[in-house]
Amino acid sequence: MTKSNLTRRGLIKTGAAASAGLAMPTLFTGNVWAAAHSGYRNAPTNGTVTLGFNVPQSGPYADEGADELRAYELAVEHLNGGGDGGMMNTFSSSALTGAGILGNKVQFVTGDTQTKSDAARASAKSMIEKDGAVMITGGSSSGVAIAVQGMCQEAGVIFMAGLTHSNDTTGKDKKANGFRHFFNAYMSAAALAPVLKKLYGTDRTAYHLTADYSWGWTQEESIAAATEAMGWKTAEKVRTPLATTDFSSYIAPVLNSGADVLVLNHYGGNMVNSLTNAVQFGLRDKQVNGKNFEIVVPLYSRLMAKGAGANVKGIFGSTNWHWSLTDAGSKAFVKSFGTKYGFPPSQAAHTVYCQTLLYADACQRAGTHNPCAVAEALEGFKFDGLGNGPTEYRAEDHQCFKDVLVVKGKENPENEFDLLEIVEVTPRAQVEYAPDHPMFAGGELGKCNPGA
Amino acid sequence: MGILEVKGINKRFGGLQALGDVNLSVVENTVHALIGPNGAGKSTLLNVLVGKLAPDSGSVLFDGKSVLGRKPHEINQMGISRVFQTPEIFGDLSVIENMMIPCFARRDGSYRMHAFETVGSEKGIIEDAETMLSDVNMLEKRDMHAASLSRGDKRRLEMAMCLVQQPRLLLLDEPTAGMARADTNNTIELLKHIRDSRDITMVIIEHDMNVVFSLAERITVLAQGTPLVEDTPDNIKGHPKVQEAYLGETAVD
Amino acid sequence: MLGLNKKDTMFLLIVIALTMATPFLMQPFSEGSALAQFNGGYPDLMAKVAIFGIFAIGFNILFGLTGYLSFGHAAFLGVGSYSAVWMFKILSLNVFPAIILAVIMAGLFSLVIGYISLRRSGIYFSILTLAMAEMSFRLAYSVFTPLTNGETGLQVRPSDVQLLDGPNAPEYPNIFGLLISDSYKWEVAGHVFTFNVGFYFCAVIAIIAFYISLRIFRSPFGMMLRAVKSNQNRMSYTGLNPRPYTLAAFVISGMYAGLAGGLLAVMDPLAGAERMQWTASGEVVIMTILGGAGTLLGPVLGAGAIKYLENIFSKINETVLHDWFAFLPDSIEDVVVFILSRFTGHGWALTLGLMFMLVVTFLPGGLVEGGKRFFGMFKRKPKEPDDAEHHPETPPHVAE
Amino acid sequence: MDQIFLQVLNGLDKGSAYALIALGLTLIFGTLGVVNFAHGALFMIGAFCAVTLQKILTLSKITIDPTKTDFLGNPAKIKTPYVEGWFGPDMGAMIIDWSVPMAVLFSIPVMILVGFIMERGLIKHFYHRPHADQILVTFGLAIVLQEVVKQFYGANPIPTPAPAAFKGSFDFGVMLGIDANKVIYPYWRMVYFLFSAVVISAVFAFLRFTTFGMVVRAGMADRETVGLLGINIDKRFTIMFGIAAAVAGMAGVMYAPINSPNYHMGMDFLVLSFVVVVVGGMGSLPGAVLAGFLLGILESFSSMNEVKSLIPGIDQIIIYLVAIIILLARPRGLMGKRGVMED
Repeated sequence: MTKSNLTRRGLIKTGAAASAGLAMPTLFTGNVWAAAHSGYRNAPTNGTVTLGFNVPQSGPYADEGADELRAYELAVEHLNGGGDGGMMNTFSSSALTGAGILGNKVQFVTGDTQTKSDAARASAKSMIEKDGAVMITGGSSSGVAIAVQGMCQEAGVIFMAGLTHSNDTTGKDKKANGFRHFFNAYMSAAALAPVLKKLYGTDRTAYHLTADYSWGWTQEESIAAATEAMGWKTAEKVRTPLATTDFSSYIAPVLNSGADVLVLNHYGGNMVNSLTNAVQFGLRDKQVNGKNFEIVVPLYSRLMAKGAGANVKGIFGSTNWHWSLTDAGSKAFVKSFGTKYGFPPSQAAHTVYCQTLLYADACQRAGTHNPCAVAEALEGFKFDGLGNGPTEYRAEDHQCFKDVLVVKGKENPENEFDLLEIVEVTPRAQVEYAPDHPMFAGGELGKCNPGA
Repeated sequence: MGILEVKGINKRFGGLQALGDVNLSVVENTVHALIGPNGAGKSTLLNVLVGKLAPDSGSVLFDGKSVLGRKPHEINQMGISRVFQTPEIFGDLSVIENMMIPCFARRDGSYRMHAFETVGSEKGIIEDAETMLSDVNMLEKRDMHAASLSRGDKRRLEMAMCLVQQPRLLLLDEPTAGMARADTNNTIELLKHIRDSRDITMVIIEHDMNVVFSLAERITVLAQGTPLVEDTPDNIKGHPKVQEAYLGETAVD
Repeated sequence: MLGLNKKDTMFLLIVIALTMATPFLMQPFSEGSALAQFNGGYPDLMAKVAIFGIFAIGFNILFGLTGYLSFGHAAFLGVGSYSAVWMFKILSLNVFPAIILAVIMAGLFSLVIGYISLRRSGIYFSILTLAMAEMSFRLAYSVFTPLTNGETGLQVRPSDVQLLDGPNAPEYPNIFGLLISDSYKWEVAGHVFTFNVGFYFCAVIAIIAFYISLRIFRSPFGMMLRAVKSNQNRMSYTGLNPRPYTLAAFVISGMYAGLAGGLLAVMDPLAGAERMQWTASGEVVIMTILGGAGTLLGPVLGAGAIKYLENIFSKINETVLHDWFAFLPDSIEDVVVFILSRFTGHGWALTLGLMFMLVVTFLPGGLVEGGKRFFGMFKRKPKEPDDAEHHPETPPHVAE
Repeated sequence: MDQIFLQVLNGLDKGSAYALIALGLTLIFGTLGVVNFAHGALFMIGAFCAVTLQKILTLSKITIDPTKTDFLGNPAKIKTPYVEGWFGPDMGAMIIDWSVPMAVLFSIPVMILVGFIMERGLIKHFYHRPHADQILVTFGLAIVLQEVVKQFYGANPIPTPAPAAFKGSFDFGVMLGIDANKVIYPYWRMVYFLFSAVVISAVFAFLRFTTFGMVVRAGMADRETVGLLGINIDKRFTIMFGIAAAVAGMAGVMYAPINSPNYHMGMDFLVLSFVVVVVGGMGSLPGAVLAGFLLGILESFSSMNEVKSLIPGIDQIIIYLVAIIILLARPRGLMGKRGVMED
């Protein structure tokens, strides 16, 4: 083979020539890997199926990423018949047998999203192109989830979102190949509002501090709409730069504004810092309009609550799942996770474990890994026993609908993991919305792409 | 009227009068020396001439055109080159490249983006540069790193870089400062050769009276920022005012 | 040939050959072998190496030649990406309009930023560029969301109607109908080699970019830029105005960055704001230094090394390590895996930092210098005068 | 009016952190001529000194309490800090409560040691290298340091509360006769401001009134001359590096209760503190302090709603914008000297 031959045409020629004696040449076009044989991308070979776990391993969410990875490893263990089976035993669908997926042993590869959409797409691509992953899952922020979801749609593999809370993931950026088990900002708002009404009454004025990017905006919009619907007023909506570490100059004017509730639409490091700062200012010891000043953190995460320490005490928020739930699924999951790692799983760990099981189950029921068949198996799928009670993957937008937990920071924690207590389980009916709700409008699922 | 006309230049640094009412006229194709004790304002004056410093008042005309308010590179393009006290050359470049850069400046003006020619194809430029190098006896060092040259060679290179531009006025700031005797004598010979072989005006600042009196045709004595006296070397030697202000007890030998 | 002398032509031909053979060079291990983990010959990584190679080659024209250390070049990369994606959205999914606009927009943007920043030099210049790039990033992430789609990144949506594309035009970036994502896989003796349209497109452009950079290095203009780095004072007193030279170098390197940004969008039609952050600018600095600032091939090597580290090392998780060292007794295996896992997987950034420190400390000339020293050990003849890059009359050794 | 007062307070507080870091950076730059991109990492290590001391103090004896269960239903392990065992529960709890102020003392020797190791082990090889090389190697060091901290402490922020005595905030409103709650400010932040004022004054006094300081100042002005006097300036400069590291470290310790420390907080502050130093003028100590407070206050004002509604996004970019304007108008920063860092 001469170098001058290295043109596209030359390659085809030489490839064909070389193949005659050596190996079967495989000619692929249009994004396809093993599609020539199976009709979809990255079909399992040699009795193994490869899943791609794309989690933040560096950057501010690295600890959540590490927890997700633990849950993935546990799920893979359970799928391959190891360990105690975890939630596979409580899962309402009994398609999974512990013999891998469709008889193929489950393998996995990992990548680092760095919580940057570019890096996340690059590592997802590498898992698809290099390692032959047939499904990508993970992530700890909405920007990354939406970016990777879009990429998986183009590449023709299934994307099972990890922790992503923005309405857009299953709203205007929804994709046929993407599925979200986690709840979203609208649900947080819908679940929180009645509780807040009960606790703080209807005559309240809220002050929003919002992380200045798309997730923050959707949450602000959702919460403001829900609280205004029950009679609250909104004093001010202030956007804070993502890079802010010291929120004092945003918090100082709050008391002056006449507001008596502070809503922190922040997540991760932003949430830890803004909450810590707000408590430092002693806002919660103040009386405004004759009422106790209150702080609300709509999206809670135990790992973040840990970072904020004692500052979370008595502060309300919502969460997708918490280890202290006592249903059989949750107990089984906490047991197998806790036994293996020595501490209880986070909600991020829970959602990705569920996603892995759900994917495996769908493949099993569909009898193939073909993304289109898997998507069909997931759409409208009703299940139970995964810790959130009866749940449904809605066909119209690939969003899971289930009960939402309203939690508050525990006043007297019994141990270092006991940071949140469940105040109320808001039933699914209250948090449900129409697929064409204005906050979710503007997107289309499109057609599923098997990558062939 | 001289090629360089300096009129009524004043420059203050805070409370210090660095230059006070300086007038100077340099006749074309002569060597004009500026001498004076330390702090007399020689270097300040030079900096005004090349556009590095803006005077508070006064005017500087070169060939009838004002140089004030122009940038150093514009002044150079008018035909004024400068040799520094410590040689300013392109240390990271080779000797021949050092020579080629002023050749380009002369041919193409202060900016031209010749990004797609190769240096090697600029035959005329290379020829000029090599001719000049052999003029100063440095041709065999053409591919050396300029930074690795001896101090005397660096001075030689710098002068060659100025001369290859064929300036009408060459300003020399203590060209032999810190040099060994032999290097100083070489430099004097080189400058004499330059003076005698081409049409060039030189203004030279020098402490070494040997250098001054071997080269200069006119001498201006500066003291405390003001010209004291201007005359031929012979007259300056015996001038009482100069003896008093500058040469002090030890007269020139 | 092509206005190059014999040695440079040889050099260019070798670079072309190496680039074209990348799918083989980066895929040395057979599938299924334990070392397959180290294979990097998949389209995305190969294209990234080519793209960041372009970025670093351009950066080197500014930093390597003039010595101006910009900490804001990622902004031009970002502008390039955004322009390209907008072209995809409104005009055509053909790659050429996208790339052309990317280069133009980055050029304009760098003209403005360069004009302002180049009024200062040294660290003041670095801080000015850093400040402007960081401003661009922050605004792109928040206030300019309508233009950039903020956190999520700008992407092509099915609802976008491309004005120039007909109803049957491809839905993905393409070169006159040939899809960028098309790949040809060649399975031979347990090896799988992937030949991807996008990679070869990037590679061809990278070779052109390299050729242009080679010409600039060898041109009087390149010599002037090195003169700027060497002695600006002498330059002005030689009648040359350093500002337009540095500005031209700045804009050229900005256009290179824009080209790289455009190509990133071509390979993956999404433009995220993070690629404008100052740490992203720091990355191209690291690439250039790691490979060897001021040398022709160094930046490309640096880009390759870093992208490889980022994508391959970060995937070596503890499970993989356990697989590798399974032959060891359990207790030793655990210790070995524990230590190695500090540097791979989630610890890849630590390896990067260490490697970078070592190179800056012991190999100021970067990998190119390391390579020279390495080969110098086997050479009997005395070496040519140091860093041939700086002497157009004695062109560099091809091994660079 | 009260809003403006409040934002000035805020700005002073933000500014004190900037000023402390910038002060150390400038000391290092002024004495050693080294541009230290790892200075933010020193701040971060300081904060983790507080975390470490807290961890040490809460080291616990583990006893099994069969009456309670942990999250898995096993008998609960009860942790009793050794400190409480030794000093009694009340005294022990108080010691733990005061871990942050105590960490200031703890951090000084640690930071000086870290500084010495950094200077002797790495930085001294870079005195005669170009500034670009210094920037790059210290940038590499910063990455390494933060990754090492991450390996030990994880990526999540770790709460390090201030002593309970400083909880809550002071009501200036009541004091000034304005309405209550109009101008409140947390006690700990006031402590931070006072602390930084003390440290800054101490550094200035040290340089002004001690022989050591005078030699160092002379060295900053003209290294060669001082060297000619036969004074071993290098040794003193090494000590200065240790002091600069200690200043950054103490700034970090005291900052820990304001924002829970995480491994990348150094990088967050690095760019900012460089902007501060450059705006103040490279090599000028008063300039660094002035610029720190100035930028802190401007940042606070830009976050006011009134300002933000006029210029959207201004709080995102204000620091950089000001830096650009100042550098263009005053090439050497507010109080910079000619010829510094212009090569």
